[in-house]
Amino acid sequence: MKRFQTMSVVISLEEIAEGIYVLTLECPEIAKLTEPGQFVNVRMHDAHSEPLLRRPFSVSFVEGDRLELLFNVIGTGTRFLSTRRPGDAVDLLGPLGVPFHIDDTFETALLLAGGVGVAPFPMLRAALERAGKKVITLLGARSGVQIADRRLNNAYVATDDGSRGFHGSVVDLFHATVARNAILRPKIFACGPNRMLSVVAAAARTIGMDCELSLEGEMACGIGICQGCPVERSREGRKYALVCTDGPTFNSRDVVI
Amino acid sequence: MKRFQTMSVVISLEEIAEGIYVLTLECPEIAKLTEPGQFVNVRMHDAHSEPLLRRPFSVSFVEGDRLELLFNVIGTGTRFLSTRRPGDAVDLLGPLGVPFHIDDTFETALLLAGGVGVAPFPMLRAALERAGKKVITLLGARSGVQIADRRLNNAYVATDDGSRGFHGSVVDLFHATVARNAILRPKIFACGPNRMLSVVAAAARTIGMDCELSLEGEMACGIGICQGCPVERSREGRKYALVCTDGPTFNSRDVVI
Amino acid sequence: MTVKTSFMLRHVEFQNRVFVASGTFGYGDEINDLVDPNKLGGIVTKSLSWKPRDGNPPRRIAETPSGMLNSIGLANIGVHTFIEKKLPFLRTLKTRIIVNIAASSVQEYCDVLALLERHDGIHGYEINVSCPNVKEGGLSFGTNVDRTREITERLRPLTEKPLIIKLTPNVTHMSEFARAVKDAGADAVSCINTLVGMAVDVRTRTPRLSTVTGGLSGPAIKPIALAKVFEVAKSVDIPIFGIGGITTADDAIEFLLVGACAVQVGTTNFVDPGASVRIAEGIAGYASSNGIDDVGKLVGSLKADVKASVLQTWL
Amino acid sequence: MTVKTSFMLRHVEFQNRVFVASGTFGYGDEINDLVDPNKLGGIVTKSLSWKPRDGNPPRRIAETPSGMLNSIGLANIGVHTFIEKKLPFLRTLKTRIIVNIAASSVQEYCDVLALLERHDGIHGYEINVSCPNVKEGGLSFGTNVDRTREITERLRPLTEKPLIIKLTPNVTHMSEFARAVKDAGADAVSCINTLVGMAVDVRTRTPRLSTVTGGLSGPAIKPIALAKVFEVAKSVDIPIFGIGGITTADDAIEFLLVGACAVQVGTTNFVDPGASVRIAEGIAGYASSNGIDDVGKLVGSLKADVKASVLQTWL
Ligand SMILES: Cc1cc2nc3c(=O)[nH]c(=O)nc-3n(C[C@H](O)[C@H](O)[C@H](O)COP(=O)(O)OP(=O)(O)OC[C@H]3O[C@@H](n4cnc5c(N)ncnc54)[C@H](O)[C@@H]3O)c2cc1C
Ligand SMILES: Cc1cc2nc3c(=O)[nH]c(=O)nc-3n(C[C@H](O)[C@H](O)[C@H](O)COP(=O)(O)OP(=O)(O)OC[C@H]3O[C@@H](n4cnc5c(N)ncnc54)[C@H](O)[C@@H]3O)c2cc1C
Ligand SMILES: Cc1cc2nc3c(=O)[nH]c(=O)nc-3n(C[C@H](O)[C@H](O)[C@H](O)COP(=O)(O)O)c2cc1C
Ligand SMILES: Cc1cc2nc3c(=O)[nH]c(=O)nc-3n(C[C@H](O)[C@H](O)[C@H](O)COP(=O)(O)O)c2cc1C
Ligand code: FES
Ligand code: FES
Repeated sequence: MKRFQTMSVVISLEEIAEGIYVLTLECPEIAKLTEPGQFVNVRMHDAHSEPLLRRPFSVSFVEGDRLELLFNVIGTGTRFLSTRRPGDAVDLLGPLGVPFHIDDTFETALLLAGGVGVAPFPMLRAALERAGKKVITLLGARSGVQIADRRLNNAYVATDDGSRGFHGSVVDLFHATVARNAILRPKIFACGPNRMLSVVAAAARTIGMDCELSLEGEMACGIGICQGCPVERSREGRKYALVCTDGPTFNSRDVVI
Repeated sequence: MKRFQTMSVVISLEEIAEGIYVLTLECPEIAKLTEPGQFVNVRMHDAHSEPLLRRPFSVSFVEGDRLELLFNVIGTGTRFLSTRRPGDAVDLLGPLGVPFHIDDTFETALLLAGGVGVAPFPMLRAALERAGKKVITLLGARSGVQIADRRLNNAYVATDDGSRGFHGSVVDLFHATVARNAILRPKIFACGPNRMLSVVAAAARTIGMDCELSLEGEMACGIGICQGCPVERSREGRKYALVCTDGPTFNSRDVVI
Repeated sequence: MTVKTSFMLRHVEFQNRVFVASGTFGYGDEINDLVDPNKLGGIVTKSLSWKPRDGNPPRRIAETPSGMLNSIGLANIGVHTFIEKKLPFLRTLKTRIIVNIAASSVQEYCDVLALLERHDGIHGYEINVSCPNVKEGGLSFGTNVDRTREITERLRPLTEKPLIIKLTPNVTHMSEFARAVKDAGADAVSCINTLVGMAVDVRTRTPRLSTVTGGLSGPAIKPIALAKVFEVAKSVDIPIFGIGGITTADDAIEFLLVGACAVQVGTTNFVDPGASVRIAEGIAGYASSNGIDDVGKLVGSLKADVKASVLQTWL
Repeated sequence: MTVKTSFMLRHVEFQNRVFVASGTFGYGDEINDLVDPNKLGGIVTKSLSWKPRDGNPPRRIAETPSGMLNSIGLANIGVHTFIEKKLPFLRTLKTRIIVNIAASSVQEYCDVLALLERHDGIHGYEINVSCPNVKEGGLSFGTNVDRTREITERLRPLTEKPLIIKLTPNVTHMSEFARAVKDAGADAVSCINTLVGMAVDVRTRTPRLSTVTGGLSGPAIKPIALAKVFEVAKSVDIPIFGIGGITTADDAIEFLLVGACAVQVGTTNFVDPGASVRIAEGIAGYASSNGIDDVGKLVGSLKADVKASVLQTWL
């Protein structure tokens, strides 16, 4: 798979929900090649060494030569991103990782996002719809102001504090949705904190649904050379897979999280 | 002497000569107290540790609650400063150091600046003129485009490449000036690279002029606690003085540079 | 929740567990306008020797990534001037004063300490056997376990006050040194002094420091310091002052969790003079919001299996 | 000016003095789309052991100020798979291939090297006696001068190719180890492997790495690495590969000036895959603009008086 280390140009930065930003970058090489679920590894500075490592971000959406990153500010790196202004250069390495598998024989895609786990879904949903799949989008957040449903019309919303939509977690909402509707040949796509993903994986196993996860995890390189991002495999053979090159998307049956 | 660690606000940033900027900061506490020749120690980041140390900059001019820093971009810290925009906060520690001595009985002040050594002179000249002294300002730079004569009307200019004013160094220009004019009860104030200052000090000694230098030097703290900025003293007693608290201004007779 | 922040070392009570490190706070009277020393657990003075020392020639400082090298060379006013000029001010503070002593012979350590013993206002001693920037004493003592033990043994009978030995990280097994000084009667160890480091100016092809090598401090060394404190804490039962790259309360808490009973803030004082007081407040706040009523309960409370670490087999 | 960048080690010529460090470039076929390995002096492979190793459980990586901790635990495909799957690709490169070997017994080192000797396409060996992230072998070898000597003595007769021993900085006197391996027949030493370090998550009160401690690398350690290379260069007459925090050509030149005959770029490959090639070009450019016709003339050319350094008395 072709990858580039290249300079992108900031087109815009928009706060789309409380503390959640969308950064639009012009980067023809990477925009052209990215598939849903892939990520870019973003350099967080130019001249100095702090913070040292790149940060991985899912490509949230692609439009022509532009790609969008969706992130919330949690530390030095994301704070840096949140101060980029139009015209600034941002060093990207990508596209990286294995895309979501959307060619299987499922008919309905259930998208489950916890928090900024929503990031890859705008692009994924567009691709699924192009492929003629039915898509049900479920978004969870602590509070309604943190729901980032840009480019995700008609998403069902769950909030921990009940301030918007369903009162409870996105997994609770998922159970309620499955219980109330007959869903034809479903496949789950889930992205969010690993705690949430392991609950989703267990639920999928119990009810026998196919399920693909996009994992988070610390990365040093993002390109398979540091061995820093292992996830335990559930199959025989190697004990660990690498999140950055074997994932970040995994079938929930294949990993132990 | 009273000092503050305080947040200033960027009012403006202006490129006044090639690669040379004036940063205007609003900072009432420090602006009110600063005297010519004093400096502020500027923090170069907010959340992270790179670059670690503050950087010292002479206060170039004070107007009401505002102070001006004049600098050229040479490394990470000054590059950081050159990307500040109006409204940004900048952490200052100051005012620091011993001001120039302008109360002596001299009548004519000869200001000699090498490169951005010009920084403290706008404020110094204004104070000298207020005190009724005659001021002759000599500025040197590699090339005419690097002459930073803002707020220094009628300065005499020397350039290494002859592209503006006198063709030669500012010390050559000084000699020429002294040779051609009868200067009444002079005192030299010199600021620039240490190489230049040691030539100026030697010249002053030879022709018997009183001479005050503003020294550069690496600093860690700027406030006298690290002992990191020694300069050799020429008098008996302690072997070293500290540039940050015993200086940065020294009578050229008192130090070995 | 009110949180107990104080702790005892020997017979001395300290109001909290945040100190300022030797050489980074002068003698206490230089920056008390920028930070209130009375809010600190203690001040460790710049190292004192018998006679004043000029220190090394310039250049003494070089910045490095997230760190700095220094080669001050123990420039100090000497113990006599200290007693005359600095101690009277320090006595007016309600914080504790730890005098740090450096020397180029065992006898000099004893002489300085014995002289200080005859004056009020000192609550303990920190013995610097680990300065990497002087040729006599310093590292040649600090990397020699027998000399380190000997210095401790000779000093112990001279004082009833807390005796803290400041160790160098520039050794294979720091815990070996901690054990030796514990056996020789020390009340605590300080970990770590600076690491030997170097920087070069490629333009002039000369070292950036006049002494070629210097001591590395600052955030860059924090991971190393934490591992050293953890090593000592897991092998020797002695109170530890954790030092190295502390800039925030979280950094300080890391040291407490791995086993430091208190911390010292060094290089950060140069960048952010108010930091040490904020760190002391931040630790109390952390304890409070975690329902912990005594900061002491944090000490060594890391949930970690030393058997998982290479230190297990290596020690 | 044309600048000579090549150099010889034993009978092998290397086209320039910039290598990529073990564990930071995979086996060479993972990032050759992002950087052209043919522009490098050499590739040092990820450490290989006899059998494949899974490595340590997650979490293996933690960022620190200007550095990172890793606890990969020598995860590798094993020497057999390497020979079958990776060596054919490496043979197509025109750069030199140094295979790095790690093992948990002296015999395993010998077995791996002996097996590799039966295959073409390898130009030298780097022996990792210094991994801080495995409990057998690694530091327990690398901090023991007799074991380090023994490993070198046993390996030397097995190959005519350059034998490079990669030393750990986690010892008091690294030069002692360099001397021992020189005497035992090594052609060169690599300085430095990572420093033992640690980081704590104060929210969960757990170590950030599954193995509690890990190895510190990146710009943060550069000053320490430079001092270690300087120490070895001043005490032992043996070629040195300088390693530690190199991110720019200037960094690399610092290492050459203090005495490294070549350098290896590590952590930087993760951040900026193209850096190593730019560093090689930058060194040649520096030599050229300083009127130096052979990069080798830079090696050890620092204008410095070791007598000014504490290393003088301390060594
Ligand atoms: C494949 C992949 C794709 C990702 N895509 C996105 C995305 O599209 N949008 C997005 O916002 N984030 C995404 N992330 C997570 C993102 O990389 C981290 O949020 C980012 O690295 C944080 O950087 P920072 O410098 O702001 O925080 P840091 O300063 O690195 O961390 C601040 C604090 O947060 C903790 N922390 C660090 N990373 C995480 C994490 N991943 N989850 C929880 N706590 C953490 C740290 O331990 C630390 O305590 C992705 C991660 C991976 C592996
Ligand atoms: C009391 C005092 C007042 C000062 N006032 C001013 C001022 O008003 N305006 C101004 O522009 N500068 C002034 N300086 C110098 C200024 O502090 C440095 O230029 C600044 O620290 C450089 O920071 P940096 O991060 O950009 O460069 P760094 O990244 O720190 O340095 C880049 C390169 O330049 C070299 N370098 C660093 N400092 C200097 C220096 N002082 N001279 C020459 N080379 C250096 C370094 O060794 C390095 O190779 C003053 C210095 C002192 C001590
Ligand atoms: C400029 C400077 C001077 C120092 N002087 C001394 C000293 O005189 N005595 C001493 O024991 N330690 C001295 N130290 C070491 C510090 O006390 C501390 O151990 C070390 O800097 C690590 O902590 P830090 O990373 O927080 O700075 C000095 C450190 C610096 C940076
Ligand atoms: C993620 C990672 C993995 C490493 N793996 C190995 C290894 O397998 N064998 C080895 O000898 N050194 C290994 N090292 C050490 C590096 O080769 C190098 O010595 C060290 O990182 C210091 O250089 P740097 O600061 O440029 O990274 C590894 C370093 C890192 C960061
Ligand atoms: S992040 Fe380096 S191998 Fe995955
Ligand atoms: S810079 Fe710290 S004493 Fe002068």
